[in-house]
Amino acid sequence: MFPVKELKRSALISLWFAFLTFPILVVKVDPLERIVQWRWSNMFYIAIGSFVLSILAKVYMIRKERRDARKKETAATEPFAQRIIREPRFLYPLAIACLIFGVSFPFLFSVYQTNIMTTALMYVVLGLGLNIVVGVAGLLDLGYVAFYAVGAYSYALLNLHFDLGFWLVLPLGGLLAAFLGILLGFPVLRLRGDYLAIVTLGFGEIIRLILENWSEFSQGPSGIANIPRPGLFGIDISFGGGITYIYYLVLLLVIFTIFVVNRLQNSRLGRAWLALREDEIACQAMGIDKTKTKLIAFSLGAFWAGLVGVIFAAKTTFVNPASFTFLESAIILSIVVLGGMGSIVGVIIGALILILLPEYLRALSEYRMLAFGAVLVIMMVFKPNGIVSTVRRSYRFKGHAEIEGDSHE
Amino acid sequence: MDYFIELFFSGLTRGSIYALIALGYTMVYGIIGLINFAHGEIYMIGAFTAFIVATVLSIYGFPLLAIVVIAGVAAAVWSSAYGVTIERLAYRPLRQAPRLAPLISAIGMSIFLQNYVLLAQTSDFIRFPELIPEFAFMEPVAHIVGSSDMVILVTTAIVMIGLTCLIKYTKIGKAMRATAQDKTMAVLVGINVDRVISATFVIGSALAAIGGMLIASHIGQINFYIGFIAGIKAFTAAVLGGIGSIPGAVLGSMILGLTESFATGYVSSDYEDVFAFSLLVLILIFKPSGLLGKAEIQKV
Amino acid sequence: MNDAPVILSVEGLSKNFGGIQAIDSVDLDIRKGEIVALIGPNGAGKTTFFNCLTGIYTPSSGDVYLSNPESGKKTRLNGKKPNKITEIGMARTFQNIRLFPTMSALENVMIGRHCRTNALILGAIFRGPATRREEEGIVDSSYQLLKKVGLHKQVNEQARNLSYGAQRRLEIGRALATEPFLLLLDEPAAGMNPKETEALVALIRQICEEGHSILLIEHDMKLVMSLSDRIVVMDYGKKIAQGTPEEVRSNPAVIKAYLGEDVDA
Amino acid sequence: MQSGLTKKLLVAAVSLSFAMAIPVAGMAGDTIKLGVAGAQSGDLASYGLPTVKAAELVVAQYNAKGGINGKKVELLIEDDVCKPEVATNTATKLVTDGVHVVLGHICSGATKAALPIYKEAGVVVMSPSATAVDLTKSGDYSNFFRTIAPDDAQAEAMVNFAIGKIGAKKIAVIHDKGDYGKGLATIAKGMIEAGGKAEVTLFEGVTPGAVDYSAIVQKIRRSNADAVLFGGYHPEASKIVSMMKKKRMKIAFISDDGVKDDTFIKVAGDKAEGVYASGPNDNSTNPLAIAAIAAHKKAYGEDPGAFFENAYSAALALLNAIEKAGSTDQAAIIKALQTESVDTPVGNIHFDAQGDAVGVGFVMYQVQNGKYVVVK
Repeated sequence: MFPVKELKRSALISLWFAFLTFPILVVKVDPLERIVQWRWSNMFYIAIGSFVLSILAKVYMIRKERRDARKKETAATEPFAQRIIREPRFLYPLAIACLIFGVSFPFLFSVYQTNIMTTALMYVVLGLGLNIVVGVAGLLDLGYVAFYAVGAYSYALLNLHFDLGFWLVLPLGGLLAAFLGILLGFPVLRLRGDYLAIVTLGFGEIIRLILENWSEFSQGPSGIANIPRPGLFGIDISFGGGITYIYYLVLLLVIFTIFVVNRLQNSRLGRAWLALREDEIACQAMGIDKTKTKLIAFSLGAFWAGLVGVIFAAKTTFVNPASFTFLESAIILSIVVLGGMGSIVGVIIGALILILLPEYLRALSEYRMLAFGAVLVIMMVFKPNGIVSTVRRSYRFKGHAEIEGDSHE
Repeated sequence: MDYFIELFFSGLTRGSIYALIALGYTMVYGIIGLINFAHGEIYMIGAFTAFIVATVLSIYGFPLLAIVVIAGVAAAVWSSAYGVTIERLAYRPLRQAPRLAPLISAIGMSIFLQNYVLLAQTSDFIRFPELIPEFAFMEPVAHIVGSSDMVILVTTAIVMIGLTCLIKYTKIGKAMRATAQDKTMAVLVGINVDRVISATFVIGSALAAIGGMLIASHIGQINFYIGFIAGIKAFTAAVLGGIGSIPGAVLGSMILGLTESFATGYVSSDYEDVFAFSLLVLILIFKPSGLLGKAEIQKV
Repeated sequence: MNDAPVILSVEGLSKNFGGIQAIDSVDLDIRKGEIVALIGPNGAGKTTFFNCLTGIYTPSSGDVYLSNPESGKKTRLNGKKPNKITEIGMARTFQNIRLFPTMSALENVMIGRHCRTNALILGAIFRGPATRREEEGIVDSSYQLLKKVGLHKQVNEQARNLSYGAQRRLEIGRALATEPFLLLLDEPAAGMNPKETEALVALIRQICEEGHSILLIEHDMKLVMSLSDRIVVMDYGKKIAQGTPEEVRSNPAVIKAYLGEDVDA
Repeated sequence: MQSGLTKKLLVAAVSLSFAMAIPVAGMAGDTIKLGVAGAQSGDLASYGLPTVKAAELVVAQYNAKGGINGKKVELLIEDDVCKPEVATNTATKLVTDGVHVVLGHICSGATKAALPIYKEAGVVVMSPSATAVDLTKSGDYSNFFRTIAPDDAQAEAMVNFAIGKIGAKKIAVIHDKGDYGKGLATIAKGMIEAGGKAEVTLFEGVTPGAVDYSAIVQKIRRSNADAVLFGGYHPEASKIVSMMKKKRMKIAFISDDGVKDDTFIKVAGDKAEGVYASGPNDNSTNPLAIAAIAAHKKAYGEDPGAFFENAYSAALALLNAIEKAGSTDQAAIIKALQTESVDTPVGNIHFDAQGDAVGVGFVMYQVQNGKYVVVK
């Protein structure tokens, strides 16, 4: 069933990889003892591995081509996930099931699982926040973590110096981050695409470096410890209870965020953001104030990062600048892109995958991050549009039942 | 005055290294419009390959000059091989994909390569052999400009001139320029775009590998993580100069290197990176396409 | 006709790009209710002229004034942002269609309503009665506009899936949604077949009768001659002639500019 | 088609819940669970992995003897990447898995974030490398111990040495902007200024990973310092030291425990010659240390990495305390740690009320002929 030509191709690929990985994977030297270690077995594994993988990839491609061909013959079918989201008949029960699952989670699983899930849900909110900026408004922001840091440090510092409580700082942290978003947005939002990306990256680094170096202000790299967990009407909660409590808090925030983002997307503002993403010139020509609309998106995204930042500080009870590196921004961005730009469901799935994956990959111990990197590449190569694409709302009008084009791709 | 000259040369050394890496960023960006986040890792792999080859050769008793040449060539060859493979695996399938997909793929590649070297070699820092000897004639000024600084500056200059000639006068250089300007047209006039893109990755990776070997020899140590920071800085430099522009990448790198050096010397090294990134933000506010980048005239 | 108020007045407008004079002191008045056509060979600077009027380019010298025919308020447009100019009451379409490709036809028109509506973040989140009414109004009026341009059967179709002619009509609908008193059309008939062009002429007439003034760039001379009240001819950035279709048709300068091209076609 | 979709949904839901449920299944059995937490991947992995190896060696040794009071010792190894937010997950995981004592975490920041969780769960924690002063002296963490001396003790040793032995009058204090390095440097700066015998001519941080340090080295020269006090780890130290040599500077370079590591000599090579570093008391003649290093070489084929001896000692101390206490109860273990002395590679130690090891002090070393030797 498999042509000889392909076998030959796979053999060539495996030779290439054997060559490619030769110095790094096979040779290990100790310059002091002057010993060279030749690990030929590694080359053998690589050769076999790449041979098998290339065959598998080829088989997959052939199958995919066949499937695509068949698809063209029959009517275009939507992907499975897409269909669920489009059909209220499936979406609502599914949403309710998810909600029930979410609410009962701490009862079903251990404290550790709850804690991990809390982290994942925090990233859901972060992803949804960044989604407004990147996915909806099309502004590539590589320094999103700066606003997250602002939120976290707002709570840590305001609590340290002025003894302000969690509930007071929660909105305050969000607002501070949003304010900073506006402050930064003014000068840089006229930059285009990748230039904006690098400036926001630089900005994120500047914030982190200031937190690291300005010790008088932020206590520097040693960070701020003993940040109180959020209180519940003055009741002191035990450790396990505390985790459950924060879990529900974050779950509430997730629901709130979904609600708000969903409403925003189908509003005058949301349409303006989408239009901005698709064509800036046409957008302006239609009377949309580019700067103002971008600023709103940017600061609104920042607001969410600030909120989650405050919760982060309260959950971890400790903040230091090491938590707010570029890698963090990259992961949040990956959540948005991997899930499907602009899609709420996509972002949720993306966050769950990317945050839970490394946790459950712990079994792989040192191969964990290797696998993580590989998964990112593979997911993008096979699903470049993300797991779920955006679904725009369709409108119906009385007396025009015969409206064409109700089905989206 | 001595102090100024010292800082100036230290800035130039830094700038040269940034330039060698930044060129790869800028060339790839110019051709396929992708921020190749894994480029810093190519630089790291170049340094590691040079380390391994140089050590093996020195154990087998080769003379220093042979070691330098062979290690340099090996680093360039393998880095290029990695560059081409990455392009083939992680970027080429995504050429028609939305703009951000290859970016995420690049970030994933970067994480993968870091951990690949970490697992295959070591998590620790290792000593890089001194491939650049201390020249006797440099001794009088050694406290200001070291031999390795000199070698780095000279090598970078030679490489820049070579690259400029390559792009200006050779067939592949012309094909690269054509592809960068208009990919569809390039296909129409019979340029094999895939091959041009591969060539870009080869050249960019080889430059990064040479940079990796030089800097590793200059500071005497490497580990799997060195590519990340150098990569970000070089990328910043490329954008500063106007991404896509080759002289821009060099200019941006030099300005960035000098800024960092003078910021450390006259203000505080605490904030050297803050200065670097602030400079970037400032320049982009006043020149939104970087120093030598072409200002895009919107076609409406 | 000639005593109708001037709504657009351009005085000595020039634009140069680093030494190249794209537009060279062009004057132009448009009165209420007029359909004016801007013609000229390729590269004459017509689209650049449009871009200067709509704020996408800033003119190098000269002035552009727009007067609201109702209130009579006169505004200088130089240096104003495109969105401000649209808000004042001048909207445009593009030579190479610039719709929002993945948004539906209806949503494209709804975007046009942006500058005539107000809801912001809080409105969107809480969706109070005022916002809901506004949103219903947007949907309703956008639907009516789609009907006007004949696209009411493709309400939910993504813009990129529409036919070429439909896309051009959608752009007109989108521009109308901003409630302009002056509409700028950049080659509205390009790429259309005769039947589509005919429908377009009817549509433009209808729009004009509803009180919008129109300035259009077009190469289809038949359309230009049958539709325009006045024609302005540009060549090498300069205005070389203007007048009624008959006057322009017999102007030797125009014939020279179009050398070899069949003006009467 | 509809029913097909519903079915698919159901299958997806079921398989999802299974997937989530699998990791929950805890390991049963009557063992003593020793958790090991620290950076095992990422840029700081080289500081965390030696601890894992130390724990593996100690546990293998205990289990070979038949365990503790008849119970086998089981290792639970968890990565925290030295990040506080990951450390809380790591700690929660260990607690959920029923850990009895924890060896870790590696970085002070991650330790601070994780400690409240262990404290609530009644788990004793012992770090081989977290030196932040407030970990013990703030009194916030009653369950925390360490086999390494805190930063202030170390800073004192460094400053006394610089002023007393070297006779430095002008000192440039440099750090790596990190948690450990900057903390240490700040304390040292305070001590120098309070002592009044010398002045701090320069106090600055270098950027780890920067491609070139010549500017900062020039600045040190310009400050006319007669000694450099460096707080941080060996990669930066070796870069600064080699740059100083290249710039023909001959002033004393005094650093800390993060540099008193054989890796430093390996990386810096002959440039390391003459560098001073503070480190735990000399254990090179300690038979336990010799045995531990030999065991490491035998098991892993290479020399141990950073904090190996401290980690080895911490593992011994923890298991010994459990053995002596005869239980895994927190209070009993703490009592045993404070009262029972134990022989370890870092000496015969027990712990004070705050959690610092008694018997672990600092002495100064110098690199001579490619080896660290104690400066008398």
